Amino acid sequence: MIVAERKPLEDIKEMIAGYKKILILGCGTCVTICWAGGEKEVAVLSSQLRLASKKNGNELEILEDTIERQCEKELVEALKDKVQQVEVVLSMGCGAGVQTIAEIFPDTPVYPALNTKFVGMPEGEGIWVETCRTCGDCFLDKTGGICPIVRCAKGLLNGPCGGTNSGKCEVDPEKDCAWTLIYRRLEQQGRLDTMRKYYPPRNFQAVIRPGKVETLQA
Amino acid sequence: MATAFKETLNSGKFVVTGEIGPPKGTNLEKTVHHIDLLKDKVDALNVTDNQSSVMRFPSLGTALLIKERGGEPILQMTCRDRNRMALEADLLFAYTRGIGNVLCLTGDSITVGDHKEAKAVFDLDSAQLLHMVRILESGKDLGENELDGAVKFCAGAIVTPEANPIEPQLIKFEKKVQAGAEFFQTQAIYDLDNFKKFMGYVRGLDKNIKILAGIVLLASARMAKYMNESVPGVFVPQALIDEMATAEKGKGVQKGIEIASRLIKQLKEEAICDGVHIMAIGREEVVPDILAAAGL
Amino acid sequence: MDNGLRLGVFLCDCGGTLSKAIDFSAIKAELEKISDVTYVSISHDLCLERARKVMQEDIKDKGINRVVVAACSPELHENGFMNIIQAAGVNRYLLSMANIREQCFWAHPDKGKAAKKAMNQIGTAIDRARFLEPVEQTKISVNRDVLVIGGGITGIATVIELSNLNLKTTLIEKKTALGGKLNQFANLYPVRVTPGELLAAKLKQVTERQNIDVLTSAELIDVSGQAGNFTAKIRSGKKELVRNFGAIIFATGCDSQSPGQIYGLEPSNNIVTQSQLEEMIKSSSKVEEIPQSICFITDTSDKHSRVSSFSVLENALGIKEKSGGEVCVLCQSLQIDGAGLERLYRDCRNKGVLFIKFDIPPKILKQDGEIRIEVEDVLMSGERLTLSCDLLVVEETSMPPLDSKVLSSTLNIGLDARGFYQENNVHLYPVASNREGIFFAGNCHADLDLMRALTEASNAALSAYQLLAQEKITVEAEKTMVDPDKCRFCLTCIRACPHHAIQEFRVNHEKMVAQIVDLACQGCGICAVVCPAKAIKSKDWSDEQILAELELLGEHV
Amino acid sequence: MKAKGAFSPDIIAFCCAQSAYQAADTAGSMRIPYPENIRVIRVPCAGRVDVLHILRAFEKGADGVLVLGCHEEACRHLSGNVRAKNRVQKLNTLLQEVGIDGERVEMFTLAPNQGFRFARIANEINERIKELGPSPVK
Repeated sequence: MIVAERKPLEDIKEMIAGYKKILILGCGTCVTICWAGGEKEVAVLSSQLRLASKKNGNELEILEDTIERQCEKELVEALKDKVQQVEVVLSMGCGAGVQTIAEIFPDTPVYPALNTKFVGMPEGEGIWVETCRTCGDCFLDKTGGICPIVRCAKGLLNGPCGGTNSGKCEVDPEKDCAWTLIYRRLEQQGRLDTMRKYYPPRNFQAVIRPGKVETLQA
Repeated sequence: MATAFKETLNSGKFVVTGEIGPPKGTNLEKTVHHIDLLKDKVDALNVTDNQSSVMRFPSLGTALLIKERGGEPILQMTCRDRNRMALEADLLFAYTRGIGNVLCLTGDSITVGDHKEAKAVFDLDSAQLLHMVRILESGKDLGENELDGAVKFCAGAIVTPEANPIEPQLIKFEKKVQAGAEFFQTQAIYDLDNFKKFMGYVRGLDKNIKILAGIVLLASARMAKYMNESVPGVFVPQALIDEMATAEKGKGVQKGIEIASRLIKQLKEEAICDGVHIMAIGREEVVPDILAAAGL
Repeated sequence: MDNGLRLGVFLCDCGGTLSKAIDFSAIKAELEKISDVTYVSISHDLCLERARKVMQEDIKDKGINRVVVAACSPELHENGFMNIIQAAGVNRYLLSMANIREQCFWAHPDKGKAAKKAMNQIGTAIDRARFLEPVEQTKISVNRDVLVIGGGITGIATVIELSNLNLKTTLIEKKTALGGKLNQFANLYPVRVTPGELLAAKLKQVTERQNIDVLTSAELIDVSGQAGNFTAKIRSGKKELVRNFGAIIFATGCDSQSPGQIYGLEPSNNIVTQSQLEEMIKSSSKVEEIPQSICFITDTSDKHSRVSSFSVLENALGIKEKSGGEVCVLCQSLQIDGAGLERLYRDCRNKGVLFIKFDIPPKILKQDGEIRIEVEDVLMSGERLTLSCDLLVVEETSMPPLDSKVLSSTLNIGLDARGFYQENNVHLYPVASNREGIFFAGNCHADLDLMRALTEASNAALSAYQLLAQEKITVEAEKTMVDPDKCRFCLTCIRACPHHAIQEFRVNHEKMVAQIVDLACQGCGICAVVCPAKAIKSKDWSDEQILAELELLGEHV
Repeated sequence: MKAKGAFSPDIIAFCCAQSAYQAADTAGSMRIPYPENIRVIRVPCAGRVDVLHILRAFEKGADGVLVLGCHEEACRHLSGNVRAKNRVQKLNTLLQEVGIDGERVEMFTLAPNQGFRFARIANEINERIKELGPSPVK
């Protein structure tokens, strides 16, 4: 899923400075699951902004809502009445959500309250780690299901650099050296031959940015 | 055209290479001094490429300087700062200026250097860079386009004999050999028993691979301890750390020279490997002393 | 305001004591001005049966559908009031209380301020009452079989108790035979039966009962499901069995660890542990084989253990009685409570067992195979004594059983800092685990002597019985509930629930959501807080109710 | 602003029914006085106290908030008190972003019989908030 993190309040305050009526819009999918932009976080941000405006003596009225997915035009369109009531929308969705709202309501400024970080998975309660770089050319078949593009600090394809430090990465001793993990996994599966093969430079055109996937209509 | 260095490599002589670190800025005085000091005492001089991810005077420029002053440069190229197009272009240029030796490295991580917020490139890795050199030699570039005038290089790579774990490192080593690496300079080695084991493996793989053992000058017991504990892939035996500790105050470098020359001597006398690569890291002045003490 | 609410406010002046500080009739008059307050009454003793009857009738007569009680702490009579309003036909959860006694008049000596605060508290309780929600009760069927793990004396006693209560039980034991530590012990004070006799008597009962099934060489591998309906996977010999139970009782006991070295001396033929000594006593039929002078040393670790203190004294006395030799106990303090322990200590002294108290741990030397102990006797003003003995007996530390770590993580039950099972609350729920329907008995979670372990066996059996007494049990339905429409199935609550009370659930064969198991839920509300979609509501402590209590914040006390 | 002496802060104390709420009762039963401007809200577990509840308390005009739970390792719900502690920590950051002093919120642990401790905590926070003055968002 997409993992995001809320921006510091200072940045958000700066964006909405001068506005008197705003809509804070949460998204019910990825960012809810990663505790960044679900109904709960909408309520927390809303409360913080009310307190901040009270402290600074600003007038600020906040509407709150959370929709199923901010990246769906129809679902965003349904917000028309609400958006018309406010001056700006503060989106607690990922970058896709912010842009969908901006496209549907071109007259209304839309501001991002989150920083969209990566595609990842939960590692522990409240901890998410990046596991996919969305490179568009999946390499995992060759590396025992461990992605070196994400998990090796240098994204190497042909084995470790000289910075393996007792199986840890020289860049961050907390992190495992991806190529040590890959070696162990392939060894466990009796597939070390896969690692001995030479892999040519990556095709960075696997996704022509901005990426687009077209599938035949069903 | 084979480079002078390549001829030395194939001559069966015990090869000695040194290293020049370009300056941070445009004052080349010290660099020129070091080049002049070493150019006739070693078979070739490496030029580091934004070493430790610290931005400096370019390796290509420094290699040219060596060339101008009559030395034999080995151009170090890392994959950190340039994509495949920039690397190719630099190789074309280097070749036209008679720089015929290239050492292909992955490069340190951006985060260890002085431009921590920069984008790390790593479009290629070291094995792919070696391949690229060979492709350029065939008269084509990586986009499979014809070149008007090809190149010819003596290409080398690096290896870490004390990496932990060693197995993935050896797989990478073999890939580099297959990619056409003609020589290898190693990460610093201090334990000759371990190194002999590594050499046994190398000789079993291919008798023609040239290995130049990395010799890093120790300057103090503290440095020896730090290298052992904190530098990945370096093992300094406790006996050597203790030996460094016996040095009188201010005589650490002297002791370091003693150890380095002893290692070199033994490597040469027992024909353990094909040569040495001496990294004095800021103490280039004493390299002649090391060589003299080693009887080279 | 017409919100359909008819609030009844019941004020209690605690036998007139509280009305000395505040004019209750003035409060009443003030409250009667509130539009949804239908009825206000003043009582002197709402805790008494007579007043409660009146209250019940008032609720019925006035058509009250929300009850506010301003009286003593809810910790005292909340449940009683809930029963009254339930009897009056109103859902028992439609009660809101103002604690004007303990947390107002008793705590604040300034009568004026206290009166003002009381008014505020009652107002707050009224605000909260407006957001109360009914919680319905429902009956669910339970499996009435009980699984007892561990065939030591505690486990054996537990199954016998359960059998007496007419519950079918399965007793599983890892070893090939039942009995556990009873097979080791040499003496049991003050009962005049030997451990062997006690065990034989209990085992006879176990075999006679039709409703006890014993599996030896058997281990628990996994448990799924919830209180009332657990499914356990058991490895019995080479087979794997799957059985269903309503409750599980752990009586896995503890392991003991002898100190690898004591005072730098390796255990040997004349330095032994308690259990080695017991082996010796049991196997030596002739008096002569028992060494003539024996020293016990205890309190060398700072963990005062009942088991170890009992065995030191029991064995000291036993040997003294049997051989009449010299028996000496070196200790720092015998500060252990235990039924009969004081008498046992006196018996020891009367029979001539010598006690020497030390502050500084004694020095122990071994010379030519003989043990010499140098100790400063505290009671003799630190006089240095040198003793020698044929046999030194050292204490053992009790350790959690090896499998407790594995079982605790498969079952999601807590361990304490030392690795023993952690009871839910050592004072309030001494045999309950953090999971409903899983109980502990004996030394797997506490340091207990035999008497206490047997008491716990009954206690745990009764706790299981309480849960499974009827085939259908009454639970509060959806007191805490997940709104399936809002649930994103992010698993946050499932991972966070301390009682393992939330499970995956497929709605209408489609969407997966989290679902709270009513029987296992213990109402902490942690799930409601962690839910990022605000999809979970605890009806008895909803956000609305909690926030309503903030309404009167502006009004200074 | 009123003179410091005259300022009587509004303080909310979220009290776990398993421990702190009973400790407040104990304080009353033992007639141990504490400031009457401490208002107790009973919760089933300190783990039930949400960051949002505390933020709302400040919105409603609280000058300080206490979260009182069971001693560590004594939580009936295992992790409730630890969660509460973490949340109070997180809340400090959220409040600081707003410009409210993190000192205005604190978590303490106590046992049901610790009436004196309850009163001491209540007095301590009362004095501290008096020192800090009224909440800047009032």
